Amino acid sequence: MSSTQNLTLVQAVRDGLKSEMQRDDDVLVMGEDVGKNGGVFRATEGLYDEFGEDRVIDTPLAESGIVGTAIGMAAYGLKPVPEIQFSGFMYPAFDQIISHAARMRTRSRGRFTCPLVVRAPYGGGIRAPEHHSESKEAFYAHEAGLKVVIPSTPYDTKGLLAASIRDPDPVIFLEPKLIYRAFREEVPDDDYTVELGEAAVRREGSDISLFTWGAMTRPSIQAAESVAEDGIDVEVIDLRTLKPMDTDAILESFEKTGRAVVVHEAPKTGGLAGEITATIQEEALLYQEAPVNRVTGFDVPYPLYALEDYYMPEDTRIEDAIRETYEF
Amino acid sequence: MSSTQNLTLVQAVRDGLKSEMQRDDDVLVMGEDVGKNGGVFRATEGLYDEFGEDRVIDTPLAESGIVGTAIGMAAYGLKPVPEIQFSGFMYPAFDQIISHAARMRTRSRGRFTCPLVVRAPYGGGIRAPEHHSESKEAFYAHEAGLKVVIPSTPYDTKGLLAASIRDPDPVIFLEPKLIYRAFREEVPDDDYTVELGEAAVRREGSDISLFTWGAMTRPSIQAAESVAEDGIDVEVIDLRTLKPMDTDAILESFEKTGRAVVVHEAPKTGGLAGEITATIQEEALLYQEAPVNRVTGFDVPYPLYALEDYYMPEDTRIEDAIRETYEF
Amino acid sequence: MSTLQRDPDDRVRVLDEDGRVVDGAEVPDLSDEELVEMYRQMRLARHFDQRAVSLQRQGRMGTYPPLSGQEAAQVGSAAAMDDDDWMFPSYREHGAAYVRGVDLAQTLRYWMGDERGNALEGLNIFPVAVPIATQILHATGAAWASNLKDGDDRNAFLCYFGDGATSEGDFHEGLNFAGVFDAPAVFFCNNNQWAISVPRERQTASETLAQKADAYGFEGVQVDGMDPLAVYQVTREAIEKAKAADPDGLRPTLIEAVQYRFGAHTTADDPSVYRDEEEVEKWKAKDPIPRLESYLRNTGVLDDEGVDAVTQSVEDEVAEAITEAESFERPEATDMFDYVFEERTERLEEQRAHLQRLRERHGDEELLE
Amino acid sequence: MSTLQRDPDDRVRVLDEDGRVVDGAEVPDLSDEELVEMYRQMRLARHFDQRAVSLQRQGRMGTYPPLSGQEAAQVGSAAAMDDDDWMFPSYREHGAAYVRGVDLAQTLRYWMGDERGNALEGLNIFPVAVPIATQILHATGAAWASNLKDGDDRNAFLCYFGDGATSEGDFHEGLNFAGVFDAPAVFFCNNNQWAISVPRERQTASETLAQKADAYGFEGVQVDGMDPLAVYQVTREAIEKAKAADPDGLRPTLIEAVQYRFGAHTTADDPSVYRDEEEVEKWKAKDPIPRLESYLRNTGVLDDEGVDAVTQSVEDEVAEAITEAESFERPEATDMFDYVFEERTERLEEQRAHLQRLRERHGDEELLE
Ligand SMILES: Cc1ncc(C[n+]2csc(CCOP(=O)(O)OP(=O)(O)O)c2C)c(N)n1
Ligand SMILES: Cc1ncc(C[n+]2csc(CCOP(=O)(O)OP(=O)(O)O)c2C)c(N)n1
Ligand SMILES: [Mg+2]
Ligand SMILES: [Mg+2]
Repeated sequence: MSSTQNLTLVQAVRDGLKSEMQRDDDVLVMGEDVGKNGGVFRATEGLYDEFGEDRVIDTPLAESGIVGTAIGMAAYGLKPVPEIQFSGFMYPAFDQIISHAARMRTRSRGRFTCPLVVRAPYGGGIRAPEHHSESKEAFYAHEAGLKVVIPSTPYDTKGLLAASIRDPDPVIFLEPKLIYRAFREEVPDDDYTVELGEAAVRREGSDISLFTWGAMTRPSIQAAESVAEDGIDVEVIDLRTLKPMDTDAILESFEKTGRAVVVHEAPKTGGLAGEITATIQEEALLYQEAPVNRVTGFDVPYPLYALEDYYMPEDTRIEDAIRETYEF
Repeated sequence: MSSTQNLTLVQAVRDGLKSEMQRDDDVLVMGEDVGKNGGVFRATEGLYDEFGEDRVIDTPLAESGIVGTAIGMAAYGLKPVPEIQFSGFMYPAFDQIISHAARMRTRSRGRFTCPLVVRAPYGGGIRAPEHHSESKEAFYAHEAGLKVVIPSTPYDTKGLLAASIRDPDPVIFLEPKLIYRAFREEVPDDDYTVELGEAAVRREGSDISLFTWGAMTRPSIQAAESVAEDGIDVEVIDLRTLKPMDTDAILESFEKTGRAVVVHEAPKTGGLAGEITATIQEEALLYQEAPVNRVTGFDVPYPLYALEDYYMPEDTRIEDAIRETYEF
Repeated sequence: MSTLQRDPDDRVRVLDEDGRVVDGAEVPDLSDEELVEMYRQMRLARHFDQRAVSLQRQGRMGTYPPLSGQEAAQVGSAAAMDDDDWMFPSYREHGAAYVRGVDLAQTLRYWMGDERGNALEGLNIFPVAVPIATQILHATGAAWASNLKDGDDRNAFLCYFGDGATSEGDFHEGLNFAGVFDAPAVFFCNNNQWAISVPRERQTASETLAQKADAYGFEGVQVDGMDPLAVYQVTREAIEKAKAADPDGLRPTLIEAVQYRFGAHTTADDPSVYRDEEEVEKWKAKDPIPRLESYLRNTGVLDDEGVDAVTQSVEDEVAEAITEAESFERPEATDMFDYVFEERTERLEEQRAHLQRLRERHGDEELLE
Repeated sequence: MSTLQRDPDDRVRVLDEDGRVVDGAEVPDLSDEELVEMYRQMRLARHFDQRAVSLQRQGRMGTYPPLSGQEAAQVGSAAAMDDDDWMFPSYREHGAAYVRGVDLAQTLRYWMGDERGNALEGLNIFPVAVPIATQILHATGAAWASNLKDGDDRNAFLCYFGDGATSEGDFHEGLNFAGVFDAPAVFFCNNNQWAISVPRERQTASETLAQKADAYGFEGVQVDGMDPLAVYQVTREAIEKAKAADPDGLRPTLIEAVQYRFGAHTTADDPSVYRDEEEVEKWKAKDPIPRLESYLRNTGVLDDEGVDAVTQSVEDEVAEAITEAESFERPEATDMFDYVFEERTERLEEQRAHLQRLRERHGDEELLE
C-alpha cells in the first residue's frame, strides 16, 4: 500500500510539482520568486534545492516575458509551469495567453503545441492589497484553446496539477489561496492524476443541486449542512475543471433535483454561473422547478479588506439562496 | 430643421468624433495610424487636418502605452479616445484597461476618474489575417467599472459614441467592422446622443424575442423576415449597450413572447448569451416556454478566412434556431 | 556641467558615508531649516516604518511594505519638487508622500484596508497602485497632457518605481512615449537591489539601470540613493529640466537611486531566506540618517538638543497618527457600490439592496465572521 | 575587430549603392555559386511579391504584406543561418522563409486564408504570428530552452521584427530575458522606416534602434539593410557568437538593418497618404537587387546570359507556385474543431455535429453565401 502525507492545499501544490518534476525531466518551474525564496506562498519551497536553478527559475519581473518565453520553451519541447504571483497580475501576460498559448496548436496545425500550465493563486478573503483578490476564471474559460482548472482539496490539487502538466494543451490552473492552509488531507506520496473535466460530488442530496468550485466549496457545504437541519437536502458539486466543464454531471444532478444554486466569488455579470445556467436550461428546461440562483461576488471592483467580507459570498448568503430556491 | 448626411457606419464614427471634438476641446484621438493616415479603416480621416497633431495623435506601436498614457491624460482632465487598431490587439493593453481604467474611480474614491473611450473595430467576416476577427465583448462586460457599447447602425454609432465620450466613466466601444460600409443611413449633422444602456427594438414581434448586437443584427432581422413568411413573428432587439445591459427591455419582450434566441459572434462558452439567458430565467422563468437558444460562434480560435463563413452565425443558422425555439 | 550629463556609470554623490562632503561635490543650496526639516522627515519616515511593522505584527494592520534604508531617496527627491509638481508613487513611498503633504493617518488607513486612505483630495499625488510599473504610463500620460493643456506653465511629473519594475513592458512603453512626446517627466527608480527575492543582477544584464535611458533618447543618471543631498540635487536638476524647454535635449530624465531596503519586502516576506545578513550590514554602514545627522552636526546646524527635539516630535506625530487611524470608522458596507461608476446602474442598485437585506436579516457580525 | 563591436551609430556596409566594395570593407567569404544563389533568391522574392500583390488585386488572395525593397535584409540574413538554426518570422518574411526552405505555394496558401499554409513540418521555422513583437518572446524562450536542453550543441535562434515592434513591451521583455539568461538569440530588426504610416522618428526618440541593446547588456549593431553582403556578414557573426560561449560577452545580438519598404504596408494600405514619392525614389536608388547584380557583373560572376537564366527560373518557379496554391482544396469545414485541443471536448463534438447538420440541411453554398 502506498504511503501518504497529511498536506495542506499549498503543500499539495508543491508535492504535485515535485513528483511531476521527478517523473519528467522536461518539466520546469519559472516565475517571480519561485526559486530561492520558494514562492511568496511557499508553493515551490524546496524545489530549487532539489532540482537546481535550471529547473526552478527565478525570472525578471515581467509577466508577459514569463508566459511568452514559456510558450517558446513549450514549443521547443519543454513543459514549463510558469507561476504568476497573483492572478491579478496575469493581465500583463493576457496577450501571450490568449493570442499565443491558446492559438499555437491551431496556428501551426498541431506542429507546435503549448503543454504549459500557468499557475496562479486566486480569490479573496486574505486581507491582501488591491489586485490580490480577484477571481476571473471566466476570462480564460471564454477563450477557445484554454483549459481552466480550480482545485478545492489537497488530494485533488496534486492530482489535477499532475493531469494539467501531462495535458498536451495549455491549462490555466487557479489555486484558491484562501484555503491554501485551511485544512489538511491525506495525499499519496506517489504521483497520480485526477482527470480534467470531471466534477466531484461533495455531498449527495435530492432537493437542490449546488454547483461551485475553489474556495466557495467549503462555505457551500457548510450551508448545505445547515439547511439539512430543516430537511432541505442539497447536492454539492465541485466542478473542479471549469473548461471543459462536466456538463453531464451538472445535468445528471439537475435532472434529479430540478433546482440549482451556483456559487462563485467572481462578479455576477458575465461570470460562469451564467454559462452554467444557460447550459442547464438548454438541456433540462423541462426539469426546472425554480430559477437557477446565482450567488456571486458583486459587480464592483474587489474592495480592500475592510469591506471584503461583505463582498465574498459566504455560508449565510448561500443558505439564503438555497432556501429561496427551495421555496420558489 | 437640422440637416443630415447619408453616412456609412464608419463615416458616422468619424462624424461622431468630429462633432465631439468641436464641442469639447479636451477630447482628443490617439492611436496607431489615426493621424496623417486617418486610421486603417479611415475612421479618423480628415481629423488630423482639422484638429492638428495635438488632438489627433499618432502614437508609437504600443497598446499598453496608448491606453496607459490615456489613463494619465484622463486623470489630468483630458478626454482621450484611444483607438486600438483591431480589437484582437487590445490584449497588450488589458492590464491597463482592467487594473486601472476600471479601477481608478474606486481606488481614488472618485477623485480621479477615467472618462476615456477605447475604440476598436471588432468581429469577423472581412477575410482578414489572424487576430483581426475576434469578438470578445464578454471579457470587458465581466469587469466591474467598464461599460461596453456596440452600435449596429450609423445613426446609433454617432449618438452612442457621443454619449460614450461624454460619459464620466471608461467605455469600451467596439465597432462592427463587417458593416463599416455595408449600408448608409441619414445622420444629423448636429451632435446628439443615444443614451447608453438602452436597447432598440429593430422589429416588433409577438412569438419569439431575439436578442443580438453589432454585425449580427442584420442577419437576425433577415432571418426574422424569412420566418415571418411562415407566420413566425420575431421581435428583434438590438442591445446596443452590453454593459450596463437593458434588462428591462429584455424582460419586457420575453414576458410577451416566452421564447428567446440570443445571437452573437463570440464563442458560446462564457459568451454573453449565457448572461442573458441566466437573467431571463432569474426574472421570468414562469413565462418561459422553450429553452433560450444560443446562436453563437463555435468554441474554436477564429479561423482564417477560408473557413470563416462556417464559423460566423448567419441567417440560415439563425433561422434554424428560431424555428427550433418556436416548435419546442 | 549638469549632473544629468554625467556618464551614467558615474554615480553622483555629495556626502560620503561619514557625512563629509565628497571632494569636488557641490552642496545643494538649502537653508539650515530646510536641511533640518529633511533630517526630521527622514527620521519620521524611519520611525513611522518601525511602528507600522509592529502594528502589522500585532494584527492591527494588513500587509505593509517597509521603507527603512530608503529615506534619503524618498525625502531627498520629494523635497526637490515644486509645490505644483505631481507625484506618482509606488506602494512604498510613505516617506515621499509625507513630504508632499499626505497625512500619516491616511497612509495607515490605506494599509488598514480602507480605500479612503488612498483618496488624497487637494494634493498633486496619484493614488497608490499595486501592479508594478503600470503607474509609469499614467505619469507619462499626465505629463504629456500637461504639454497639451498647460501651455508654458508646465509642472513636472515625478514617478517612483523599483529596480524590478524596469523589467516590465510598461516601463519601456512609458519611457518611450515620454521621449517621443517630450513629456516633462522624471522617472525615479528606487534601485534597492532586490525585487522581493530577485537580486538586481538577475533583473537585467545591463550594467546600470540608468543607462536604459539611452534607449529612449534622454538622459539617465545614477545617484547614491542613500545620500539625501545628492538625491536632492539630481532630482532638482531633473525637475528644472523637465519644465524648461531645452532645444538641445529632451525633458525626461531617468534617475537611478542606488540604495538598499534594510527590512523585508513586506511584512509577509522573510528576507533571511534569500539574502545574507552580511550584505545587509554592509549597506547599513551607508544608512542615510546618521550620515545626514553627522553632516548637520559637523556643520553646526544640529546638536544633541536639536536631535532630541526631532526625536520627540517624530514620536509624537506618529503616535498621534496611529491613534487617529485606529479611530476611523470602518467604511460603510455599501460604499463599494458607490465608486464603480459615477451613477449606480440598476444592477448595482439591486445588488446594493440585496446586501442591505442580508445585513438586516443576519446582522453585520454574521456576515463578517 | 568583430563588426558587432562597432559603435552602433556606425552602420556596417560592404557594397556601396553602385555595387562597388566600400573602402576597407571585407567581402564575406561566399563562393560564386552562393553569391548567384543569393541574387536569385532576391530576384525571386521581388518577383513573387509583385505577383502576390496582383493576385490580391484580382481577388485571388486576401490582404498581403509586400516586401519589395527588403530582399537584401531577408535573403542576406537567412543565408547566414546554419541548417539547424531556428527562424521566428514576422508576417513579412516571405523571402527569408523561402531561403529557409518554405514552399512559395505554402506561403501563398497562408495568405489565401488557409491556416495549413502556416504548418511547416520539418523546418526549423516558427509559424507566422501577426501580433507585433510577440514572437520575440517565443524566440527568446526557445533559445533559452536550447541552453537548458541542448548542452553545448546549441543552435542559434533568429527573430525578425520591424522598427515599430521595438516600441512594444514584448520587445523589451524579450531582449531583457535574453540578456539575463544568455540565450543564443539574434534579434533582427527590419527597420524599414515606417510602421504603417508612422515614421521611425515618431516611434522612438533614440538615435538608433541598435543602441537599445545597451539596455540589455549585449551588443547592438546597425547595418545597411539594403546591402546583402553586409547583412550576411553581420548576421553570420551574430549567429556564430550566439553559439560560441564567450566569457567576455553575452550571446544575444540586436541587429538593426536599415532599409525601406518600397510598396504599401499591405495591399489594404495607401502609402501616398502619408509619405512622399520623393522619399521613395531616394531609397529606390539603394535598391539591393541592381546593387548585387552590378557587383556580380563587375566581378565577372554574372553576365547577361546568367541574368536571363535567373529571370527565367524565377518566373517559372513563381508561376508554378501560384498554380499549385490555387489548386489546393479549401480545408474541410470541420477542420476548425480539430486543432483546438489534442482531443475534441464533448462540447466541440456537439458543435462539430451541429455544423455538419447545418451543412447537410442547407448545403455549403447557402452557409458560405
Ligand atoms: C505586475 C505585478 N507583478 C507582480 C507583482 C508582485 N510584486 C509586488 S512587489 C514585487 C517586487 C517589486 O520589486 P521592485 O520593483 O524592485 O520594487 P521594491 O518592492 O523593491 O520597492 C512583486 C513581484 C505586482 N505587484 N505587480
Ligand atoms: C499588437 C499589434 N498591434 C497592432 C497591429 C497592427 N499592425 C500590423 S503591422 C503594424 C505596423 C508594424 O510596423 P513594423 O513593426 O515597423 O513592421 P513592418 O510592417 O514595417 O514590417 C501594425 C500597427 C498588430 N498586428 N499587432
Ligand atoms: Mg527593488
Ligand atoms: Mg517598419
